Amino acid sequence: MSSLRSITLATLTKDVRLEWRSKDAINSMLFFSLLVVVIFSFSFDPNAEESRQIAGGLIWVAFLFAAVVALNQTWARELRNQVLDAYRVSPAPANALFMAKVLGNFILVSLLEGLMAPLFMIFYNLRALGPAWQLIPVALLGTWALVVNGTFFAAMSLRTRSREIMLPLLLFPISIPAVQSMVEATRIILTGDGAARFWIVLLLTYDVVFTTACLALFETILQAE
Amino acid sequence: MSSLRSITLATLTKDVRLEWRSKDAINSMLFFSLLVVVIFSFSFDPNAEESRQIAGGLIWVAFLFAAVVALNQTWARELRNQVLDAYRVSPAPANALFMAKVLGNFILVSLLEGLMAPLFMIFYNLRALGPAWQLIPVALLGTWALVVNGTFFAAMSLRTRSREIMLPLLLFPISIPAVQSMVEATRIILTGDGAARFWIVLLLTYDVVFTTACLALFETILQAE
Amino acid sequence: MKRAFPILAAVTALLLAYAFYEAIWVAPMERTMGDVQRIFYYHVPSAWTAFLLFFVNLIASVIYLVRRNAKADAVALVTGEVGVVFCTVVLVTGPIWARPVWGIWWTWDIRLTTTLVLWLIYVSYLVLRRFSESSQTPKLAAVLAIFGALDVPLVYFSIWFFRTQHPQPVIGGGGSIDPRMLHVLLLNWLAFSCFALLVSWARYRLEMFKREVEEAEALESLLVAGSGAQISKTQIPLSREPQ
Amino acid sequence: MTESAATIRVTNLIKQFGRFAALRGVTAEFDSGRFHVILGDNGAGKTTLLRALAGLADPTRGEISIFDKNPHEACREIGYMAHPSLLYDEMSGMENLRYFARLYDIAGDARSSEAIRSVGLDPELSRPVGKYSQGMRQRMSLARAILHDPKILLLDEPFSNVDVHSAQEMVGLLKQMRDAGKTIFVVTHQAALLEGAADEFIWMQAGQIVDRTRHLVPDPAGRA
Amino acid sequence: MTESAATIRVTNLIKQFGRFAALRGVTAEFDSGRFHVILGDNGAGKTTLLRALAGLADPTRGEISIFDKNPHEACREIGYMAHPSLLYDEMSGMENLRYFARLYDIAGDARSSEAIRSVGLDPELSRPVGKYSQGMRQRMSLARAILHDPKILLLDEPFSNVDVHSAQEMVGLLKQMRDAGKTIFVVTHQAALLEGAADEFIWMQAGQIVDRTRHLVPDPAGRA
Ligand code: HEM
Ligand SMILES: Nc1ncnc2c1ncn2[C@@H]1O[C@H](COP(=O)(O)OP(=O)(O)OP(=O)(O)O)[C@@H](O)[C@H]1O
Ligand SMILES: Nc1ncnc2c1ncn2[C@@H]1O[C@H](COP(=O)(O)OP(=O)(O)OP(=O)(O)O)[C@@H](O)[C@H]1O
Ligand SMILES: [Mg+2]
Ligand SMILES: [Mg+2]
Repeated sequence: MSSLRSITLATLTKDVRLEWRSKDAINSMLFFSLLVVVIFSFSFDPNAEESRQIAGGLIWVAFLFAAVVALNQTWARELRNQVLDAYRVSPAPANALFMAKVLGNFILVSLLEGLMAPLFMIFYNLRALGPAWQLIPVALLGTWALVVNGTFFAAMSLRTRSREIMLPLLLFPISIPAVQSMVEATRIILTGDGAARFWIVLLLTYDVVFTTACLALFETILQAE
Repeated sequence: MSSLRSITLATLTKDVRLEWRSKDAINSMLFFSLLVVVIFSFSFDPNAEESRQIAGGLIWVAFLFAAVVALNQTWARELRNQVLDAYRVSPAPANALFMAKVLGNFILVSLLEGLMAPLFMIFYNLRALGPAWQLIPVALLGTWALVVNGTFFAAMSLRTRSREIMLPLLLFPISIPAVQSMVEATRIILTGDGAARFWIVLLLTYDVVFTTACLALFETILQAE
Repeated sequence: MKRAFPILAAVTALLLAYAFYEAIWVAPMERTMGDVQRIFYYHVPSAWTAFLLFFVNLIASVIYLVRRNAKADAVALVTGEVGVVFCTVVLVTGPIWARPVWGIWWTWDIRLTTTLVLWLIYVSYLVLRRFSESSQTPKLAAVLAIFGALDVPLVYFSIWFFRTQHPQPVIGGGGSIDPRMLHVLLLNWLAFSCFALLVSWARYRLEMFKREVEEAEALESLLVAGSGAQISKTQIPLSREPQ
Repeated sequence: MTESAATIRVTNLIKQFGRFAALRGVTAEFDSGRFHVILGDNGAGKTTLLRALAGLADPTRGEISIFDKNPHEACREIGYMAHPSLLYDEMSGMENLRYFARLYDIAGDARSSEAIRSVGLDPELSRPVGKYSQGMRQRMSLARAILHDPKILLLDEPFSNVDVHSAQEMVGLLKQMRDAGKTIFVVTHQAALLEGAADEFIWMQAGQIVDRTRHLVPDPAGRA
Repeated sequence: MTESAATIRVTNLIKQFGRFAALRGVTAEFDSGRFHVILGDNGAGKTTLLRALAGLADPTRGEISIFDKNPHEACREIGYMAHPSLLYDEMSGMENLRYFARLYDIAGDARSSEAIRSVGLDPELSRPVGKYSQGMRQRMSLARAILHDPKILLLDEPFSNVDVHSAQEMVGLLKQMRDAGKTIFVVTHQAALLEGAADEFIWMQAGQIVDRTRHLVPDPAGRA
């Protein structure tokens, strides 16, 4: 167990350091999300009432797509020179690698959200009419949901042709309940009519179910050559 | 000149063939479009009046996403095993490679647009109130704008050290006029108030200017090691 | 065993013909919807059959992951494929029915949406199988099947609140139905299940046969087919480098 | 040389890639503490065999037992070096090894710099591995394989791209390790380098082991 | 052997990577129609020199003239083979060559299949190059380099990973090409293979040419 933790940490540190050196993923994500904000702000006169209705959808669609762009690169580094093989022949537990990748992506996407959310708020004149603090658990749980499955399916699509396009093909159908919950919860919190509790619980269930499933099955995926 | 054309064609054919290796490519793209549309309809209530207002923006976000996924892998294939070096030592003109990549991406993204647009129309009950045929030049010119600059900057980001921060910072401001024109033109055509001519001409100008610039400078980018 | 297949085929053909006759001519006409309602006898059995096949797919996938049994994998592949076909039938007959009675092709209703998502999940399953380059495709596919199965209840809850327009379940849902209709429906379901079994079986045999052929070919393709061994067919000479 | 019990047992190994079988029934036993060299033409299946022994390729059929365990369970005892470097191009050699040491639960940098030094490189070299010359990368890759001091070494063409002088030093290192009780498998096309050092030469052809000889004979019996 | 005029002239070539100079003033002339072998330790700068000759690396300082042109202008006369295969993994060998033939404006498949056959592979092989064994890939890479029948061949370790028999055949092929008037540069660590065939051995050390000898002497003058 302690080895799981220490290896997760070692892998995470390494990834963060390398990402910091190249800044590949964060850049393409940032560029993409900025353009999305701009596109929306051009295409849509921010009239307070309307925007609140659809802002939840806008924000999450933007983040979902940005996350897919980032997730696609998760394993790229491990594939070059087949470093993944070095991991596979080592006694290190598969789940340590998985957790490190998930945490790395989680940090990355959360960072992006932290940067983008204020922009959205400003561009669309958003102010939550419901309990605003609930947006934080929704964002965290929602991001986790996207990232945990995304990392898993990205690993799966390593073994396929046309890898990049495979990830959304696998990820989107499975993510539908999570996306739905995030969007609905955000909408309810922003407009203030109703309670978001049901959605948050659903999101939590989703996270628990799929994190467990991923941890149980990642070893199989990693070892499939 | 004829060698430019024939090599462009050869490279394009090769790329298309590799994309197309499996007959399933088109099916998977269709499926991808369907998924994007379904995800959108989970995020926005398609029956709501507001979402029709921003449909122009939504569509372009979806296309932008598809384009980014495609652009991200444009050069990946040339980098593996350093095949690009084989191109560089050959007498083939640099612009042939560039044009082939641009055309390849253009075809791919246009195809996706062609698949997605009808799906959007159906799911969102869209009907253009302005002259619908104008959507076609807007889509073509807009796609070209995204693709020509995207391909160029993707190539640039292969080499330069400083690309990390440069890439989004350069590409982003440069793309804004194109993005704005696309979105405005689409909105005008869908809602029918006003004429989209100004935006189409702007888009055309943008395309001409940047295509020329890219062709003039690509050789330098390619030969920089 | 050899003879079971043609017998099943004959029985299925008879059942399908008889069920068709019952559905079109014998079953009573529905009062408000009229003859369109007869699509019911194809719509509902297809849905049930698809559910059944997806369920078998899940079981087979789990068995494969535990036992690494190639047959289980073939069963999973086959039920996935045939299940998607039946699910497509539901998604096609539904709108055909909806257009005259509801006036629209599609609405975001819980039953419709779950069916659509189910279809999407299993299509992505087939896409993975088609696109995989690994010799371990079965493993990947089995894992995805389990993820899909876990997702279904969550999808159901996530669209729980959608206003519904679709009829409530016939069995166990408290709805009432004319017993003669029910009889025809069950008959059709039996026919469809036999049909699904028949198709899956044929497909299964084809798949197993394909794999056998591949293995035989693999072991036969000797060095000439394989490598650039032609030039050194005779012998591997030793290194004569002086060191 | 003492005959120790067979520690690696391979039974009827078949590895199929679609329509093509790279291994077609390999059966063999290998004793521990010996230095084996695997020879054969391009495409004979040497790499595939090594990958199967390392637990990287699940055999289509057949069994592998290493110390009576399967390759996965025995992974602590196995050091594997491949054609590709299995190193992160963006990190320096030392950073790479430090990371891999963590995977094997080896604390401290001492072992990492020792491994680097033993292949004749400098642990202080700060250049990222991607900018090493080909031979330097190859040696760093060997350092990675011996990092955790495994009992069994599987080396896939360790001498290719390495200069003659360094190759001889590497052979010396391997000989030392054999004398320290390690079992060594080397796939190579430069067999002459190993003439004095190796205990056994294993000849592969078209996915099968066709002969095993004590010495590097010009035409081993049983070969077509 | 007739002494022809020097066709490749390298003057005070310096190639610097950041703080490190891989080439530190290489000056040399090479005659056409000869078979040169470049030898040296790992990291001596052999690959860097070859890349500079091929026009892939712009020298920091110094000049290269090939047939009195710069390497870019002379690119039709140069065939370059590198450590990485420079081939598309996803296409078969024939498809790869067909594409590269187009780049050199060579019509028809005849030349491509001839090139493949000359390195001992089968043009009909439909497997993608990514699934070739290492040595097969290496040979296909040589086929790519000789495809357009260049006057100058720059080969970076063509024999590594190639089985001995095939390596000897490749040497034979190169000898033929030399006799047909080509100028050949081979970087290798298996110099013994070339003993009879090569006209000149060029010794590099720490970014400089330290000696040029006619024969493979065990310790050429000027080497430490
Ligand atoms: C538009 C697409 C439609 C889809 C995707 C769809 C899907 C389904 C599914 C999956 C079932 C089986 C559900 C279950 O047994 O739990 C079902 C049953 C049924 N459908 Fe539909 N349906 C559609 C349209 C319609 C329409 C327009 C009608 C008629 C008004 C209709 C009437 C029924 C009836 C009566 C049942 C049997 C009730 C039951 O046992 O569940 N459906 N449908
Ligand atoms: N993933 C794969 N898919 C299909 N065929 C493969 C795959 N990997 C290897 N092969 C084929 O299997 C055969 C054996 O390959 P392997 O790499 O084991 O050869 P090798 O003996 O190591 O040759 P070399 O000395 O050239 O490295 C080759 O013909 C190769 O093309
Ligand atoms: N892009 C680069 N950036 C920094 N240093 C580099 C780069 N490319 C090569 N070097 C360094 O230049 C030196 C010479 O490298 P080169 O690849 O030319 O050696 P080589 O003689 O080909 O060696 P080998 O026989 O191992 O292939 C090495 O020390 C290498 O680390
Ligand atoms: Mg090999
Ligand atoms: Mg080199």
